Amino acid sequence: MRNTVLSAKSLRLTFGAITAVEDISLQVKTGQICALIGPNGAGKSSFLNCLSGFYSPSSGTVEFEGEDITGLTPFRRAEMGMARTFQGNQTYQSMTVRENILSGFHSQMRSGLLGGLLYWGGVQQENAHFINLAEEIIEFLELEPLRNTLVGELGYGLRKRIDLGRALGLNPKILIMDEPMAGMNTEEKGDLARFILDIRDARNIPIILVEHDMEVVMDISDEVTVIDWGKVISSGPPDKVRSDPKVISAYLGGGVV
Amino acid sequence: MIELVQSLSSGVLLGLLYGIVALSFVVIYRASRVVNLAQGEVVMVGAFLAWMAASSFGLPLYLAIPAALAMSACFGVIIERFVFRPLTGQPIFAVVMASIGLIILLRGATMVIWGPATRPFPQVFPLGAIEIGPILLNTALLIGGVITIICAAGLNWFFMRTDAGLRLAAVAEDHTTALSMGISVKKSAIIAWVLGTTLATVSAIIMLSGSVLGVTAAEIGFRALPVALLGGMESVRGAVIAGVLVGMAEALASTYLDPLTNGALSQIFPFILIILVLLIRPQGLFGWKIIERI
Amino acid sequence: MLPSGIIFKSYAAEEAFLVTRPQKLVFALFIVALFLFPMVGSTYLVGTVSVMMITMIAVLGLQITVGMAGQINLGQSAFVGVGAYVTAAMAVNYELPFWLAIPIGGLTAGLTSILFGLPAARIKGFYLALTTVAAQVMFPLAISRLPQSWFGGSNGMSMPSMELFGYEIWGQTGLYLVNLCFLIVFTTLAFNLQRSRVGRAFIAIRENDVVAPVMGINLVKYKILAFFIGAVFAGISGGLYAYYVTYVTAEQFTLWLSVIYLGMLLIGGMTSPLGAIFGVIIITFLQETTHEIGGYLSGRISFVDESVLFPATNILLGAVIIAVLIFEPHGMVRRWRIAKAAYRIWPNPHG
Amino acid sequence: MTQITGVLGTDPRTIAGRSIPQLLLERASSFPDDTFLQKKHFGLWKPFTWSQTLNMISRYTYGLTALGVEPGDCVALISENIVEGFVAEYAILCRGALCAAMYPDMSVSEMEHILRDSAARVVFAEDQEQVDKALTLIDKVETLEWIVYFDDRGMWGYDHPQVLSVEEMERRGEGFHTKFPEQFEQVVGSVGLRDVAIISYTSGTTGLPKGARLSHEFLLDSGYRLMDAFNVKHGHEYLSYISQAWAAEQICGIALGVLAPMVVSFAEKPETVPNDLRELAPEFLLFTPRQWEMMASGLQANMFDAHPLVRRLYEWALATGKKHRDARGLSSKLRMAMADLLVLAGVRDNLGLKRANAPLSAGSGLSEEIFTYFHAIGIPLRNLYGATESGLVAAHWKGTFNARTMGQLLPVDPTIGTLLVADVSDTGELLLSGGARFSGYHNNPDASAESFNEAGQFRTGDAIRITEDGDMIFLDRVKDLRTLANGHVYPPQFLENNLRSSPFIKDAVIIGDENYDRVSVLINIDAEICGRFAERNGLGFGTFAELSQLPEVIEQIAKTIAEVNQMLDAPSRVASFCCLPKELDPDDAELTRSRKLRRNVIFDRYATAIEALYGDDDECDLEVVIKYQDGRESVVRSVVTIKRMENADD
Repeated sequence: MRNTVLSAKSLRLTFGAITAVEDISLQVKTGQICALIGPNGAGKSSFLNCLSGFYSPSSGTVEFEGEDITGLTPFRRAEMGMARTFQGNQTYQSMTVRENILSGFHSQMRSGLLGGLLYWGGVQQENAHFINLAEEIIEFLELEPLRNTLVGELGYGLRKRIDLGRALGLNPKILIMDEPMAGMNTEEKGDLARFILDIRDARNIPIILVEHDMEVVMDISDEVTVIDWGKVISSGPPDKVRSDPKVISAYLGGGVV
Repeated sequence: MIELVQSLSSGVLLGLLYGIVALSFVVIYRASRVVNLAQGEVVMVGAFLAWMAASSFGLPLYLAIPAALAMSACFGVIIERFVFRPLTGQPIFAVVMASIGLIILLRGATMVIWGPATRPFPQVFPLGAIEIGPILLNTALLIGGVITIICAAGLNWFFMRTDAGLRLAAVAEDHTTALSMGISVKKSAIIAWVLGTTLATVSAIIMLSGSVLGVTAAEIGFRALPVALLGGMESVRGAVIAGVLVGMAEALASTYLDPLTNGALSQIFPFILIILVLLIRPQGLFGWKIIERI
Repeated sequence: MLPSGIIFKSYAAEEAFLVTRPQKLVFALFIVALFLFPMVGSTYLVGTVSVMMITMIAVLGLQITVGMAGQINLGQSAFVGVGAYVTAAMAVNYELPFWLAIPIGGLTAGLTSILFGLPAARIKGFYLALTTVAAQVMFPLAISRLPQSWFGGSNGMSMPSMELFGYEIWGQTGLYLVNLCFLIVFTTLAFNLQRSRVGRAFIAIRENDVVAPVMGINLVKYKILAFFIGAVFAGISGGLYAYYVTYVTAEQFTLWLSVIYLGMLLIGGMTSPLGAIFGVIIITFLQETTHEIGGYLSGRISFVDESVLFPATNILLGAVIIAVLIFEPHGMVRRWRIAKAAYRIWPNPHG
Repeated sequence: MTQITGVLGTDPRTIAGRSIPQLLLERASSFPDDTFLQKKHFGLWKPFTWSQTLNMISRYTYGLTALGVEPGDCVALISENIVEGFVAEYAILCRGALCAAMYPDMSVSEMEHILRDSAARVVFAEDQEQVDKALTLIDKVETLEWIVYFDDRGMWGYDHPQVLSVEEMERRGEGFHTKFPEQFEQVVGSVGLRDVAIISYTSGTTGLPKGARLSHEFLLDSGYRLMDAFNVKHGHEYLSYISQAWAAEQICGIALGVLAPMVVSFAEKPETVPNDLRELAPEFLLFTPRQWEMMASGLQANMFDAHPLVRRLYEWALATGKKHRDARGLSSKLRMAMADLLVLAGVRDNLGLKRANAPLSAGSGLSEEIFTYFHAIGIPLRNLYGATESGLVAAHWKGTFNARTMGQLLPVDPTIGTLLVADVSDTGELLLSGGARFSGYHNNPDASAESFNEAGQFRTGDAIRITEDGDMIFLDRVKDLRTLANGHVYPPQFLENNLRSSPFIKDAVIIGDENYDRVSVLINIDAEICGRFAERNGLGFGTFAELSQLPEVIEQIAKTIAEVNQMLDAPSRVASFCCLPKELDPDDAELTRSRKLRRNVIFDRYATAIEALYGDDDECDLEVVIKYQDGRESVVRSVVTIKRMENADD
């Protein structure tokens, strides 16, 4: 029996008069790729932002490994092992690829201001240790030729990969990916899909995936949840969801196929 | 009680002076997203231009003031064209740094052109005070206050009701959207700067009428910046209301607290007040709340 | 990029600042030359370099707050002032030696800055920069209003001379050497910080403060830390300055000076401690040259005199800052890097 | 000259009867803490000392034993060049088994042939991609029992009983390790020098690849030849990146690696090779001509983007390098020092070749232009001649250097004894004897027998010529030679290629077969270069025909031909030529669309000229039918000069 890693219970989020999320519940179990799909403006991003702590939900709770984390700030959640990647281009442009990934290890490292200033033996060792871990991710994501390149000089697809690498640096217990494939070409999508599957299989990290590309979603996810107008309209294995009439009508109605 | 009312009403008038300088921050910010830290220096240059028109050229006041306003409008165009336009597209940070460069440049230029000596500023508004009951109001500041309110109302109308003003607001919201709507970002920036520098000159005249002019005039900039931030950088109304609030707070502090603290608190009090307010409302009193999207 | 034939077997070796033998040699010679400089330089020149080095420490601090962490600081000179006054108080009132008084001054400046950094919990950007303006405005007021026995009130404070092991450090040369030692230490600290965990967190905040917390970075803590460490540098610089000028008054630490510090950092380049060093050198050079030229002209052209010289320098300075922003927003450091890379791959145009 | 004899090597690091595994053991006990292998991993160069490597090798060896591999069995390997690949091969050799390495980009059917032919029982596959290929064959190739993979990336879902990770293989061998601790050295001790070590598959131009059986002695001897000739020192760095499937890599990496011994380094990934090469700046490296060409053209192209002033400086430095590199005299030396300091040192540094004291080009010939280019930069590029079956035979090593030759015979290991002897047979073929012998083809006794003549000399199949200085010039493959009416055999391709390398000549058509007793050639001049040449010399011409018959142009062509003639013995030299009055054109069916000569068409159309070349007249009237693009035809008539070479009769 798989353990539940993250569960959101009847989340609701309102901005003034606007209700972005009306009632969404979600459970993610170990070793699962759990996809979240829905037409534009269905509330996917708002929901994700509730999960990672940017927005505090108006009601409902988020539990992570059995603990209620609804009120925690994003950095506390990161320390607990919740990692996420972002829509668009959100890497640190003036850092190199390696530094970007290394920055993901922030909460596992211990050295403080004084250590940083003096850079004595212990700090150097700590740094070296984590560079080694960062290099593991670099190898995993096949970024070796670029490790010392500034991220600002790289193309969009590669930046997304670095965003992913940085999230892996958190040594996450769950990984949230917000539209990782938007704006990618077919080849880049294929690469990323392979990495996502490898992350699940080799590192056993459960993944919440918000994605537009239905084909990829259906290919790689274990569970699919469809939301529309801030509510869950269907959920289950890809095959079941695909044939759900509510999903079909939502997608046709929303004008997105 | 009378003391309280007296200090409050002087505070309001001082606050309105802050308000009009803050307004000059706001108009520039609204159209070009530039927080011009050199706004104090712009006020100073405006003051020198007015002085030059009145004293050097010897023009009568009714000609000198329009001449000064015209010159400061040109001055605004020059700044926009040669400093901020080339920086379009750079990060906001660079733009702010440019305004720091402008501080240094304008101070230097003023001292080279007009010299470091202080000089009397022409008496534009009648000297003295108006008595309303037991309360005395500085005439110049009172007239200035009225002008501030008129300007604020005018600007409010301009921004809310006229095409050009709405366009400025659109540019402020989002450059790319503005471009796609076919709004000339360039033109908007010029309008903003012309308005900003002219307002600064008006405020200089109100502030300095019958007083002494020197490079210290620029200090008003960093006194008014907090006011603009408190009001919310985008808000015309906010600038005036925040000005009044800060003015009143400062007056109250100077009347009641300064005797206790040896006179220090009234100058610091506005800052403390503003920081306290910002802690509660980070976007200022009337600023637009930005929801961060990621 | 390095010359060919250099391979690394540990990350520590890779992280080192100096890798190749020529690099180490040139650097060692440079340091030796710096120590020997007072033997050849005129008193005036040694004094100028001394002030430059003191300024460098303050600008290095600013580089951390503004350049690394991206938090605008318009009150650096106030923190320099705090350092100067506290150092003076320690040296005068408690008769502490300089090597204790100056660090205490630095720490006090740092602690003071925390007070102004605290609003970072709620506000950011310009709103936060406002608190540094407040610090700048409050500084002279506080000094003049605090009890005269603490900081001499509005009269300022007179400094004793530096002593080390019972010997007085005297003259420009002695001060120069002390300043140089402090500069070397603090430059090293700044460079170290940049490649450490804390430095990376600062840069992450500068680059993207929406994403940084999701990567486990406590924004408030690190912003305050950035203000703190920047102000410590400022305080140290202030302490050294106090000994250098021998008399401290509140008028020495103006908003104007803060602005000039920022200008220096800007011209040098904000992204590296090297930028702080470049910036101070360039601006001092600029000021000294205009001074020289002005001195030469003042005897010959009627309207050129002292009163014009200083503002004329500022026109130049302001224009240079704006030009740098328009044409090379990353400052001289970037030019330096480009030149270095071009040297490494010479004669190839690209790697 | 028809025969030359090589020399004995003088380097004390001789083979002295030890096979590769035995050398390995010995090196490991002599320098346990020195670096042997080195790979770039996680951004650092990670060294493997001799003792660490030997430990890995022994664990692999026991693993192979546990999988049932017996001495004499074959184990295949398909991998990029990585540490594990090398260790696996050494383990195979230690087990006394034969290693058959394959190119990582081989298709499944090529792989099938090799696995089947070598009867491999185990295949080492680098990663998922190679495992997938091998898995399609595991039921088809009866002998294949195990697939062992190095990289477990993507292998999590595989549960085929015959697929296992290298760690799993090691684990299976652990029992053996504890039970028989001395066994490793015993097994290794029993591997003889003359035992076959590898089966190297040569990519036959026709038919399926043949597996050449190469012994330890064979590989080590060839390695020794390089070491002695190029002074490869103990601890020199070598970047291994040419596939182990190539015999040259077996010699340079596997054999010379333990013999010298060298530090054998592995790039992080195939695409980081240029970068890693630059970081390492190795002393010893072997590229194919194609790779040298790419390096040169890449550099040239890169310099095109440089600032015009920089480019001029660079061109000046190159010219200085060409002219003054070996010149004596103070002014030359000064200029050279200047060019080196300003430009050339930087170029070498960027290529990662600043320490390379033996950069070699192996395989087919590299053009003289590329040689001079690298020499101008200061990189002592050398030609290396050899083949899978003959080992490394000749190279430029005796100080003299002529880019057109393959160099001199290499020195043989004194403990092997017999000197290399190169004979040229009557048919022009190079026959080799001496040194370690080729052990024949795997499963192919006929081909093995064919490769030696009655005298026991190895038939290389290459036509060569030996110069007076004892240098060898490669002419052609023997099967491409042509015979003249008087029975003399000559290399037409060699002539055509060398003539074509002159800028003045676009195409050269060699005439001369059993109908003629001399060699002659039809020259198709390069209109652009010749035109520029004519303009510079103030010569007037209107049409291509006029240009081609200008006496000065003909003189220029004659000079080129004389130079090429120098490389050949008298009867093979070009005796007469003429320049064609019209360009060879695919539209006229004289060339294929890929610009290959259509000899029959050319012989037909220019029969008059060919006749004149063998006649006595100095001119001939030529009529050629030209077809225009719109289909019209017209006859062009012109007088063609027949030029006879003066040196043709000496």
